[in-house]
Amino acid sequence: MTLYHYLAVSAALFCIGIFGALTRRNVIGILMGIELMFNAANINLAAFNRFLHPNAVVGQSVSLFIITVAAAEVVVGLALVLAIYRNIQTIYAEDYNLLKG
Amino acid sequence: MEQFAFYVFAGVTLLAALGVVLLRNVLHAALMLGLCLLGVAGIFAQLGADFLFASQILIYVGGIAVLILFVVLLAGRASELITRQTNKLWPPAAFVCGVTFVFLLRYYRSFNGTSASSAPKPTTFALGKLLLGDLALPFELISLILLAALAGAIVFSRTEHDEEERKA
Amino acid sequence: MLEHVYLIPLLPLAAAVTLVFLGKEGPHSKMPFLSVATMGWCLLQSSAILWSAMTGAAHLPYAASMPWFEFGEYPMSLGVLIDGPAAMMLFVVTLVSFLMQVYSIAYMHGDPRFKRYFAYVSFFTASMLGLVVSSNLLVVFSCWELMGVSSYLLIGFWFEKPGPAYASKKAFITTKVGDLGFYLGMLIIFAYAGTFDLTMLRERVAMGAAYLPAHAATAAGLCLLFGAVGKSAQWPLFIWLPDAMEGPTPVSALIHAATMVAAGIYLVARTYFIYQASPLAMDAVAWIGLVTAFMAASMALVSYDIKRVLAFSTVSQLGYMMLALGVGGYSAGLFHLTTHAFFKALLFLGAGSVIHSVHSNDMREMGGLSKKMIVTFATMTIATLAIAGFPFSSGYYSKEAVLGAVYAHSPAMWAAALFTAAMTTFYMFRLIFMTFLGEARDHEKEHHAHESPALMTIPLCVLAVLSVCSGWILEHFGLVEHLFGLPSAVVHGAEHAAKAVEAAGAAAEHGAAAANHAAGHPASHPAFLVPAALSAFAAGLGISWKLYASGDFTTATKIKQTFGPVFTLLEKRYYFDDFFLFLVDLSDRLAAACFWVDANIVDRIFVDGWGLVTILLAEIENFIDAVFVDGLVDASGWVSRQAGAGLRTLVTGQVQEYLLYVALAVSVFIIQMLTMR
Amino acid sequence: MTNLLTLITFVPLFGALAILAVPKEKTKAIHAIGLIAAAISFVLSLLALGQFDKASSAMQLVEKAAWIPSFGVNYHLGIDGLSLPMVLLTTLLTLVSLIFSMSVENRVKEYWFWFLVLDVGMLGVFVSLDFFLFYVFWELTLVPMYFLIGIWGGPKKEFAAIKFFLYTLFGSVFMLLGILALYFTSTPHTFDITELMKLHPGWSESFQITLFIAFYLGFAIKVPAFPFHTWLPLAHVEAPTAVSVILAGVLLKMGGYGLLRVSYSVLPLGFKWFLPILIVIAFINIVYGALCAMAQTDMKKMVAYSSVNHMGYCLLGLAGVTATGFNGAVMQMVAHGLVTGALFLLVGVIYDRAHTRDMSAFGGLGAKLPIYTALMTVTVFASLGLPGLAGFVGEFLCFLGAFQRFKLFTALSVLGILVTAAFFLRMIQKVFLGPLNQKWANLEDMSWREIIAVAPLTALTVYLGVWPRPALDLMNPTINNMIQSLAAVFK
Repeated sequence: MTLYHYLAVSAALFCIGIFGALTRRNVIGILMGIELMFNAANINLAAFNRFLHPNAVVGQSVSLFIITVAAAEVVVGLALVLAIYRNIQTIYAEDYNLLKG
Repeated sequence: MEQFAFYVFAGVTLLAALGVVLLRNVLHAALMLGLCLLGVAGIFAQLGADFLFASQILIYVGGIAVLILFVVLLAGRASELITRQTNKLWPPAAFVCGVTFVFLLRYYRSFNGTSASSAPKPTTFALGKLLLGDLALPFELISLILLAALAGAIVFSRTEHDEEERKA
Repeated sequence: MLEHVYLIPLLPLAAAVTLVFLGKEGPHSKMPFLSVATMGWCLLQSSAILWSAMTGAAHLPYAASMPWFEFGEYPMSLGVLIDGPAAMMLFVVTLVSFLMQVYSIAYMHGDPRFKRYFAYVSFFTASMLGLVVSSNLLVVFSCWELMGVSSYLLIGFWFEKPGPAYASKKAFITTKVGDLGFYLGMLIIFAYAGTFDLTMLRERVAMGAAYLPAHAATAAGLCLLFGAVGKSAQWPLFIWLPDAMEGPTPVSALIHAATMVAAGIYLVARTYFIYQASPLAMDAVAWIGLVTAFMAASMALVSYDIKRVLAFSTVSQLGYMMLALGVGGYSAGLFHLTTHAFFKALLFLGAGSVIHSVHSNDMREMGGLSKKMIVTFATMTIATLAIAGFPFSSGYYSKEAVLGAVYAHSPAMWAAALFTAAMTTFYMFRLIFMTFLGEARDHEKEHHAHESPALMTIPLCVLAVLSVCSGWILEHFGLVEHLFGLPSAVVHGAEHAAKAVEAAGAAAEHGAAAANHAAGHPASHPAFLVPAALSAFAAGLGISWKLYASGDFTTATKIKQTFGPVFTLLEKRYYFDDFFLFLVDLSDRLAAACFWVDANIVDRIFVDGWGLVTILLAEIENFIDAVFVDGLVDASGWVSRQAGAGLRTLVTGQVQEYLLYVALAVSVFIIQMLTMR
Repeated sequence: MTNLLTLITFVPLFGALAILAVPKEKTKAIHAIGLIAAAISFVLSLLALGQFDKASSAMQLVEKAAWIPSFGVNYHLGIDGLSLPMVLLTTLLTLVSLIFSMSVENRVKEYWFWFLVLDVGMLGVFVSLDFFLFYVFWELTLVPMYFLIGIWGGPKKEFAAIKFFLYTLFGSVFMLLGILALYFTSTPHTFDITELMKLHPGWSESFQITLFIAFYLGFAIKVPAFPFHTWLPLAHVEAPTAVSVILAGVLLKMGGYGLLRVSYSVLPLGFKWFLPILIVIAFINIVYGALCAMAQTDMKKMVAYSSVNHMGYCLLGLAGVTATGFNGAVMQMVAHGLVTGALFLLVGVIYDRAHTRDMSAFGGLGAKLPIYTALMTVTVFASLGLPGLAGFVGEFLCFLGAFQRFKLFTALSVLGILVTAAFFLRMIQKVFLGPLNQKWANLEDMSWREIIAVAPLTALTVYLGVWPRPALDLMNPTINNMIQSLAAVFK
């Protein structure tokens, strides 16, 4: 197994994530797409760490930070979703259009 | 064996991810997300990142995915199952994703043939030293961010009704 | 004793400060006794100093100093310099101040600001004493100014009345005009001689052109004289003194008769060496003195206000002293200064007693008071005799000395001075006659009249004794030359200068004859001088008796009608007041003009003008704008509005669309990179 | 303590930040914080006085650290006999005016915040030895001043604030150009004032004259020298009392300090070229300023114009270029700070009570307000140059120093003293003497707070007037050194 394989998986995962974030109508779906992109990045970091600098763990530590930030992001994001949902009774992103020009 | 495991994990991950973005039922999508995250955890294990593997399962699968499930259950409605869950942006989005994927693959091609020079070692000890040594400050800061997120989430999710109750 | 001479000015100062901050204010405050006691102690000390100076026990001049401050390379020192005149002045000032304070306890009793009055008086005395003892011209100037302030405070003591409020300001400003002269004189002296220390200055002046060239000496002398003119109320700055009579009468006695106004004379005497170096300045002193003496005496002839008569008389007598100094009669001038202090203080305190009793200043409302106020009458008559130069009174000796010195300088001046003396006799006896003799003209006031309490009459008696015998004592024991002898005549050359101070002591010890010579004092007067003076006295007394003693003023009124314009001129004080009022008005107009210029020209044109120019430029630019630039602007506005309308459709409020735009843009770059490979 | 100057300068800043953290209703806490910060700064400056070697003319308590190394900008602080009196004056006046400002009720928090920031700027100007730093602090004083006048001022406050701001900014722009020119002329490029002082022999006269004019514009507007003085009466009249105190007491001194520190020491040839003009300007300032003051009926405006007159004495002392004159100029700056500061406070006291400053509206207050009258009289006499009070020493030394170089104009300037006496005494007569105007029968005498604010200034005025040695000894070595090191130029 070479680095290329892992990177290919990560790239696929990332693109799927983008697609999800761009196309899901449901806000929670968008959040999930973003989570996928985070994971793709994590795979990248861990893979580079493993193959290019096998004796260091810096890449993995950055992955850890990303996981933590992602956790925080999800918590706040979901709280926001709930708050908005309580106000306008919908979780479809296209209905959130107060900024329409 | 190793190759087999890799393909399994990779396959699970990617299929589950497709499920996440394509399934109509958000509840199913959320479950798929959990599966996908598990797959990623497997890939971590393949990469010899034992601590990352553990955190992935604990935080992502155990925490985030479950959290998303809860919210889906809280905010979801039965009627939504029949409505379309993908908006009309999908053709350009698909185009963008394709372009990006092609580009990334071509870019990564130079790493084709780079293989691990040694067997993986346990990393937990080294990570611990790093996080409490050189990276102590970011580590502390990230915990602050978590705290802030926690507080923020509480503030956001509290209703005015709650406040009135508290005052009374 | 001499070592502690610095305490003499400092203790009254301390008393003044204590009185200001401690104790309860009120008409029956006990605090003033502190001030009186302090002054008593100072009087004892100065008497001791004077006694030792007279007997020769103390080696004069005595000098001591301590460093004060430094600027650049120049040190300034606080110091004392006691010579004969200083010792005498110390005695005179402390004595008059002490007596006046005793007198004031009775006079001012019941005033709501009783304590503050004594604080001011103590402060004044402290600054006057400081001026007397100081060896440093800068300190002299400081005390000089502080005296001006205390005089300001005391003249305006009853400041609720508009009169004193105005008079105090007038006095301060007028003397301040003179002070500018002093100020400039100090600048000149320092620029050339580089020191303010009187002893050192004397040496440097003696060295002549190396330090103080002749023109600088003249300039410095004239400037200092101008200062003295202001303080001693000489022509043309005498206008403030008559108005200063608005203050309490004891204050007039102390400040405007015996001490502060004498400071100008004392200053000229202290810096006499500068005048000796400049004949021109010396002549100026003499002429100022003569003109003042004559003018003031003539104004006194027609005044009906008892205090104003005395004020004009003071001015006139000060002119006499100036004249004496100017003609080289150094010792004569100081002699007259001393005797004058006694009898003029007595006159003022007596006048105060009269005013206290009848509550009026106008002599036309008095008359016949001799029966009711016998002590006052007696003592004031003694003082009048003294000022008029009645034989063997103190004024006789000092006036003779002055006239003798003037005659030696110029007989013409002597004649004018003699005429002034006759006028003096006339108006002084006019005062006595109108006040005390004849019939009471205002019976109600006369009815209330009474002799003043002992606290007021005892000082009168003490001063009367001194008015009678001080002249004889000083003259008979050769003390005039011993105390007031010049240290040395004009000394040329540095080697002489160093010895100048010692020469003073030596000259004094050698007795009157040697000192006479040294002072440039004529050894003997022509024989007719004394009879001439006596006949002047007799003439003045005679005319006065004829016109005023009877209490019937018809002749006087007739004379007044005959010489109407002259009387008007005198009553208007030669229109000097009006002239100065005109100056004040002029400066007000100048100030208003300056402010107008400031507000309307400097501010408008120089400052707001910038704004105007900017606006003008803006107008021009506006024109260009409207024609050329505006078209472009309008065009761009149209374009952006159209673009906005188009772009508006892009802003859908759909987050995912925005995200897609980003992603598409990224893809464009990616495609470009892929195709470039 | 090696960072004493930094502490002195920045303690008020900490105070200001602390005030920001206090809720705006808690005025007592705000007062306490502000007063404590100002008091600490004052005590520290006294400590600096204690550590200061009076016999030396060198820069002392120097702090130097690289700030922007790529431009050669240093954080360079230090004091000598010239700046220490100014620092002491600033800390004292700030403390005093803050005590007085406790009566401000409108937007207390902002007021105290801006006041402390202003303090930082002023102190910084006097202690910095690096032009960059100097300029930063110099400009830092403008902003708080703008707000203090513009928010808490009188009826025409906005106009006054903008005029003050634009006018002084106009001047400092030229100063900035001058600073940059100095920077680019020096090799290696430096902003260090002490370094630049050594470089003038290498510069041509025309260069120095050009730069002198640029700097002069900046300083003359601050001083203010004729014809750049017209912002002053307006700003003074509109500013709240305590701000007027600072404006007159400290801000004007920045101009005089700049002339001595920069124009004289760095550009001696330019200074020499300018002397004949300077003496005329000084004369105009003195006589014209006094005459303008005489035309006023508003007490505050009169005091403002008297500042023009008094700063004219400073210019006179500078024009003499003698140790005497320089001593006089610095002494006059200190004395003017104390005396005019007290005068503004006292005018503020009566304005707080009567809500008018028109002299002719009063009359006979002398018996009604004895303490106020006493303090006012002493201060007025100090201002008109009565010996025994601080004003005289500075003024006299200025005249003495200038007379050695310029006889005619110095002699003419003496007239200013007379006019000063005239208008001040007229004010006393109108306000305090004469019969009591019954309209003010219920006026109260000064409160303890006001007495505490004014009394230290009066006490110092008397002390320095009788015994000027402490102040003069402080500055004399520095000034002697300044004069001697450039004696050849001014021969």
